[in-house]
Amino acid sequence: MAKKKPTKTEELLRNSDKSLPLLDVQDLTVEFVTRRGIVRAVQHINISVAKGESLAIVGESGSGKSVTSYAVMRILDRAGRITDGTVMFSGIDLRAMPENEIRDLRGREMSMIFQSPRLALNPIRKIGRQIEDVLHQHAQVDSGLVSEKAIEMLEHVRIARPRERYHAYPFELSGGMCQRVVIALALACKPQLLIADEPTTGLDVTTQKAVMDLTVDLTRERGMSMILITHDLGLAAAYCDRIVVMEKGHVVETAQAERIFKAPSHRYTRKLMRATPRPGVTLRDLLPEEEAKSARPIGHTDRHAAKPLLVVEKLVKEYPRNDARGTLTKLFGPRPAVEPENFRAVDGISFTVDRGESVGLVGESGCGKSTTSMMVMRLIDKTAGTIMFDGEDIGEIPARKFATLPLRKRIQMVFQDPTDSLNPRFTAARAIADPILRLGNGERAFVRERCEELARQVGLPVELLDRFPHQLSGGQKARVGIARAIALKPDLIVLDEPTAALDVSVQAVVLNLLQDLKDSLGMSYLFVSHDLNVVRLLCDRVIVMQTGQIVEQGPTDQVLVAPQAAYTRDLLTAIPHPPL
Amino acid sequence: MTDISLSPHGAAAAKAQSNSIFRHARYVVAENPVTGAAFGLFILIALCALIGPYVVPYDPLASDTSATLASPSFKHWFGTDQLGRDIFSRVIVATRLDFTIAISSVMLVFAMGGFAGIAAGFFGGWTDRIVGRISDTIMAFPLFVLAMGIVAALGNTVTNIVLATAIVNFPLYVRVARAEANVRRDAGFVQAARLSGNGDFRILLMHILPNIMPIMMVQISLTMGYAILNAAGLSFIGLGVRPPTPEWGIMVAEGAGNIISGEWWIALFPGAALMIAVFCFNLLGDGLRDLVDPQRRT
Amino acid sequence: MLTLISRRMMLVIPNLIGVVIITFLLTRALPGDPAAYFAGPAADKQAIEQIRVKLGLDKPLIVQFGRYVADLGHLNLGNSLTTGQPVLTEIKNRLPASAELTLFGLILSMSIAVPLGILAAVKQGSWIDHTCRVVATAGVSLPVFFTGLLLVYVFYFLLGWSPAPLGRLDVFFSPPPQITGFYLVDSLLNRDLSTFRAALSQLLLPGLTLCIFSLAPITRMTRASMLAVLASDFVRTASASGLDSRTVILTYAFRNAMLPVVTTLGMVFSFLLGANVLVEKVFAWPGIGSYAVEALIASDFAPVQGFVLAMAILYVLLNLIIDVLYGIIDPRVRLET
Amino acid sequence: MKRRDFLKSASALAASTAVSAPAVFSPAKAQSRQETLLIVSESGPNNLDIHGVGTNVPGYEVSWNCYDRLISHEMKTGSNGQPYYDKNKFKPELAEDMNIGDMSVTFKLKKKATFQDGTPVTAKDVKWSLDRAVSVGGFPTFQMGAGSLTKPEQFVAVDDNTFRVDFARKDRLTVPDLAVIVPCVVNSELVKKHATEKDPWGMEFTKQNTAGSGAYKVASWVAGTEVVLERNDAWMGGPLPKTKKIIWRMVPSAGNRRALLERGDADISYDLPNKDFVELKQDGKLTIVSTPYSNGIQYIGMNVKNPPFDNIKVRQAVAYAIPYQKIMDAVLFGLAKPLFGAVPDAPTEVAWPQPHKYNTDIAKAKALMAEAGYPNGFDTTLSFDLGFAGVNEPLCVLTQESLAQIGIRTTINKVPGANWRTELNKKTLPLYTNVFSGWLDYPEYFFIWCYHGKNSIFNTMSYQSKTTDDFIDGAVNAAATGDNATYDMDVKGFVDTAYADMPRVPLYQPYVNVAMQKNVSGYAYWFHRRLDYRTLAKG
Repeated sequence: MAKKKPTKTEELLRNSDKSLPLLDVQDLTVEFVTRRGIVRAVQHINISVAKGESLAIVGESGSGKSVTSYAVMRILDRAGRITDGTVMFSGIDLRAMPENEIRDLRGREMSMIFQSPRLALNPIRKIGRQIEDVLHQHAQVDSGLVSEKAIEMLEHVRIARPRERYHAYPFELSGGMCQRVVIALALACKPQLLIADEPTTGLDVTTQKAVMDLTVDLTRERGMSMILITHDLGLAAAYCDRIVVMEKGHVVETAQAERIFKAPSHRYTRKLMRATPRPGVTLRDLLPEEEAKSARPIGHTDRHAAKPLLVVEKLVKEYPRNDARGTLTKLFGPRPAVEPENFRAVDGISFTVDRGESVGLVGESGCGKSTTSMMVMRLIDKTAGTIMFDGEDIGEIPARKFATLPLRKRIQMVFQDPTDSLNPRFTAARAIADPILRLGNGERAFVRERCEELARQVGLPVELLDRFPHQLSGGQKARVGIARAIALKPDLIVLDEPTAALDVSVQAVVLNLLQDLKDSLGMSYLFVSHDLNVVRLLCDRVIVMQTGQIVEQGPTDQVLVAPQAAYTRDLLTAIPHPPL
Repeated sequence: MTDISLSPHGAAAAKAQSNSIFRHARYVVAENPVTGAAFGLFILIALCALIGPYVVPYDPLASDTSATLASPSFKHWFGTDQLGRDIFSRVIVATRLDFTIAISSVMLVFAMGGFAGIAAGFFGGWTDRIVGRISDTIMAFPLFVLAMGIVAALGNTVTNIVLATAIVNFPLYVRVARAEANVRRDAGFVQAARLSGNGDFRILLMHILPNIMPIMMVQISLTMGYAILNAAGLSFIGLGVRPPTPEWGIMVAEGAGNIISGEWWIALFPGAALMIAVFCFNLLGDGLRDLVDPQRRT
Repeated sequence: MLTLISRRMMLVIPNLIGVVIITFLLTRALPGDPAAYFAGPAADKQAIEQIRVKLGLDKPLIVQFGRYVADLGHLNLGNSLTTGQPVLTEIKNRLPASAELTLFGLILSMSIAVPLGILAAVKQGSWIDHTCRVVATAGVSLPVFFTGLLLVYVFYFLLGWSPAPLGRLDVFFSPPPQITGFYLVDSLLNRDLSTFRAALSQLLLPGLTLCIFSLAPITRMTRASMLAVLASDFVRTASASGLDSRTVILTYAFRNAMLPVVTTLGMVFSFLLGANVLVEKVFAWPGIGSYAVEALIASDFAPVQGFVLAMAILYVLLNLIIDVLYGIIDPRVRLET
Repeated sequence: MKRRDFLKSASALAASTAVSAPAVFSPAKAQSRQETLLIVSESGPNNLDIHGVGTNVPGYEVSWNCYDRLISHEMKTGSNGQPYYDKNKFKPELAEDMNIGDMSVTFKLKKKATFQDGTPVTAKDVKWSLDRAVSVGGFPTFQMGAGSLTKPEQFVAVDDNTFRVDFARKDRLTVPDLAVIVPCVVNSELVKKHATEKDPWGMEFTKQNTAGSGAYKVASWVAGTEVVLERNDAWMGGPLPKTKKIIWRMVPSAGNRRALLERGDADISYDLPNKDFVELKQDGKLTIVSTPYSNGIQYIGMNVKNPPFDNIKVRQAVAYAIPYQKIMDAVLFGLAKPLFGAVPDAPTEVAWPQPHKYNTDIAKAKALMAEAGYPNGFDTTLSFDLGFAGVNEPLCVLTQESLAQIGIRTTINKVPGANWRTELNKKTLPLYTNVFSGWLDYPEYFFIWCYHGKNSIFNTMSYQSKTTDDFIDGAVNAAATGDNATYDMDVKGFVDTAYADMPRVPLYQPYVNVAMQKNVSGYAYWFHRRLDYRTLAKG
């Protein structure tokens, strides 16, 4: 098939005034019809992107940043519609364009990449074919050359052995690799604008860096414009020329990247900036200025050097490798030369947590940090090694049995996802009361009083206690989770990425709360996280894990300032640095 | 219950909760008129089952050989059958029996399959293997034939029809309950419950079950219809309830031979009642699915 | 793929054993006395006892079971009392009839239900969606025997469009030489178009009855999985890349949505086999369903056991096919093995 | 025996068979509809041989048409004006001559008669066939016994063409019993080839194949689906049948059978609900022939061994409480011969079945219940055979309703067809409805099975009465010796006793209803109530 005849829009684009901004959004309003009535997700916003410019739209959840991008692409779902404003692309009114014409524009003139790259690809279609689909659709190349072109695209996004990978399915590729494919897909038709919606969420920090670097390189190379949608001010500042800050459907500030960090003009921008964890600040610095002033100073960590609370030695967790051979072959087939080895998720690690100490367990996904925390929590059984808690080898007690032991109440946990960790059928009070009712002694009669007390302690308004999880905000749910964890006054709390699902401003508050609680209740924390900046703020000591082993551990300052292991250094350099 | 001591504002909270459910229900109904109609029908059917026998114009069992095979008229709205019995009265009175069969078989299978499935999904391992084997084995039978076999072997009483229907539905419940429990098995709130000192059994009962209930309700609603169809099918081949008890299936079976000779009303009205009831349960199931779908509750 | 099949086979052996045991116990629990049946209407107690000993029915259940299993090993399924034929031969003769009918019904149903489900999902909440839902649900709400009778009444008796409901072929046609046992296929292989037409016209009404019954589960499943897939990220990516809605719906959404639908097919097939029993009765279809019903009503052990066993094997095979199909659609499954 | 009639018909027969059409090879498709008869019925045979183990009633039909007997019956005109077999007149089939002596009967076989494979029919074959019938056990042996034919020694092949049956004792049923379906003549040489040590009578072979000399042979048989029969053009047993081919299809749904008839697709069907017959008759598009069962009744039986039906008053109360007329109207649509409500002073006849003098009279029934000591009634179950649910179910429902009025509260118990015999034979069912009919149309034949104190399995009420036994035995002896006066007295005696004691309440004499296309002729009623294809013709 020969190249398609240029369409009307193509001609329009070719003849459009080159001095115009590539994208000019004026007075855009987007409404959603919900059962609670009409919700205005975006209200009268103005955004423009010049040719070759990279713009970041930054905001917390619910700010309308993603909706804006969907509105520009005109891929809002059924309930949403643009009610006001204009969207001009190279001088063409996108809002007035018929659906078949704008479809032609999508992917050819403006492309989009999404978060969770693995989900963004058709799981049962070869990646090469998916790129071809786009090429075909926009008739960019002769159909005979289309697979060559797809392979070429894979090469561009720096996928090794692209000719082989052409035939791969998404599940055969890593997350980072998938995101590269998505980028290839987006750039295949040489669009003028790339919209990247949280492209690195769910990726490890090292991968995140690689993906962002790639994206920026490719767009610069091709003279494209880019809109980066992110919640991470750091990321935005590191990769974009200009930043738009959105709050609750409004644009509150638009400025050059350096400007916004040096002199944020809007109150909200300042709040956001302060809340973003970064080197050289304390926990209190994350809070808005007014609150930071009133907050108590961080207490002195009272470390009992005598006897550590938790001693983990040579801890091993093995999982059987999935044996792919069929039962028949297993029974009758020839014995393999070497028995397939078990997969070691945790490979003989040793560490201690002292009383009153906060220890950070850091690593990228799959490093074994979560498995370790689950074993310490006695939710899963170990394969080998010892877990001594206050002098007792709790590793020997089977996980199933441990649940009802009195010892249980001394080790508690705060979960990563506050929504997932609350029973949707329990009220907040019932959730907080659960451990008291099960493990508390003699407190049953005063459960309600105790719940209210705990609510006050974690800063949860008492009147919210009778609400169900779906009636609470993310921050409130996190507080309920924390209240439940501290209800029995445990000695050790494992914090499993407790703020990963929260907005930065909420994260700042929760981190401070955790610090305060530790100080006032004298607990020890084992803080599991991938975010070095957060660990830096909360932890006394840091353990860095990689592939089931500890690569480095030591006092926070030492490890994060002068890392010994190469891996720790990689982690640190991968953190996006705003231009300060 | 401990909940009482837990919430001094319990009543208010409950009210707020029920308000929210009510609002949600109203929303679902408004958005989907078919579900609304199904809800209305359901109420009508329940009403028939409750007060039907007291309001019908004729004794459903009384024959009247002077008025056999009368076509629908003002006197007999749905006509009369071969023995001159009033079909309208019989159709209405049959509601209670069919309803009872449907509800009790569903209760039974929920008690068996629901719990077995939840246990299988939650515990995994041997429990899962055994429950899975049992339900796989049942599935390997053509289900209707299995029901027939059970009723034929144990005798055709209402109890056995209920039992057979329950057994036949067992794999469906196991499948749904197992899948749902399995998804929640490692959910945060289950881990949290464990940390709070709940034993496995307690977690199953207090944490997993209430969360699966909505989905099970959908299943229940759908299988209610199937239970009625099953009973009707059994009646058709002569394994149903005892005559002269009015039951939709048996009435259709009786009237089936009369369709060709022009007495369409004998089979049509009970058939229509049967269809409407099953239809209602099916639509209700769909509606309930929308109601409990967490994605639509945000 | 071979290992997948072999593994699947290993897994079903316990199921088949379970089926054999349950069927055996169930049939023994049936009321009625084959000895009395064999002895004839005029036999006295002594004669019945003699026949009982002759048939081995006086032995303890476990011995009878052993004998039954041994017979099974020799592929001897016993003789039917009511038709007097060896069960294996009868099942062999009748199975193609049932299989042809059920498959025809299923294919017919799929060809209507799948597009309907897709349409309902794409136009979610519209009147099309509601209509699809109501129509499909109405279909499954009708007892199959009622649907069957109604169709016969309307299309044969009133309108005369359909041939007499007298089994697989009109009386004055002779069946095509047996190759697959499916008349449609066999007649085509023999280039005998008139027989093909005759067989098809006989198949239409019972097939339609089954189709109406199975419309709902397939439509519902297709709609639900289409909705889930349409809301997924990769469909959004596809439409953000400007792929036209045909490609998005068919190549991207539909193929993924088919996965759960294919899984449901096994269940639907099992349902259809059950419904088949009643449909065969209405349409005088010489399949194994009607055969089993007659036998069950007559407390005729051997055909019931044979039937259930045949069905179980069929079910297992079907699931195997579904697994293979699943593997073809979904590369993830293929590569796991 | 009127030997002259026999001979006359035999010679006429010989003349008509002189011209026989040559067998034409005709593939199924080319077969013209005109020469083919399509019969539809609910169920089909399970065995092509009536001597087989557990052969069902449709199997009898095959046997009747595919095998010959030594003798058969002449036709007469029945009460409904249609051909009806004459139980007193015999005609030859395989025999050309029958000579009844004092203690034996001698037959001369037709010389030209051959089996369907061409081998001639000899006395050896007849001997082997009758030996088989009395030896295989089960129903055939039982039926032979009914005519005092019990031992192989009774059957003598005198020479190739001469065959003698020796009487065990004087029994007037012996000769008629040689004209029923069971004593059919089998091709012994052919069957013996397929006999094994375990199966000396070759039953496995004859189950699947017909090996007779009859007018039709089974061309193909798909159990439960279809039987195709083709004419045997060399048949010597009577005039060559007009129909070349019979296709007998099983259509389980009665509605479909009716539709097939009405649309002209099927030629004959004989088991349709009564209602359909009535309506088809009114329509007038089809020929409907209704004939009462010979020697058969539908009745309500009561177990007289156990209370409360051991009480004669209760039984009489039941007889007064049955809604006879309602049953006639609503269940049978008038298609049956009532057996109730005889005029109070009508004399008892020497006939069976005959009406009794009870009528529906709830007041009388109530009074009887009170007299019997059950003023408040009792609970019991009313059982019926699900195989005949079409009649039995409404019948039982009406009876249940009516009995409730005199305080007898019944639960209806549906017994699947296959268990019905077993359940009945246990003789524990308190109250049930059933049909009994005998092939041999003699009153004492009926009573000996159903009322005699020797308690045969058909005496399902476990009725025992010295008076009745004496009357029955008396009638049997009188019949054998030809003592008509005693015979008449004894028959009246046992009928009167049975109606006074009322262990079973006769309801009506059912009809055999046959519906056929207008162009089908030649239907005849036989004691076995099945179709005789040999006389049926189309066009």
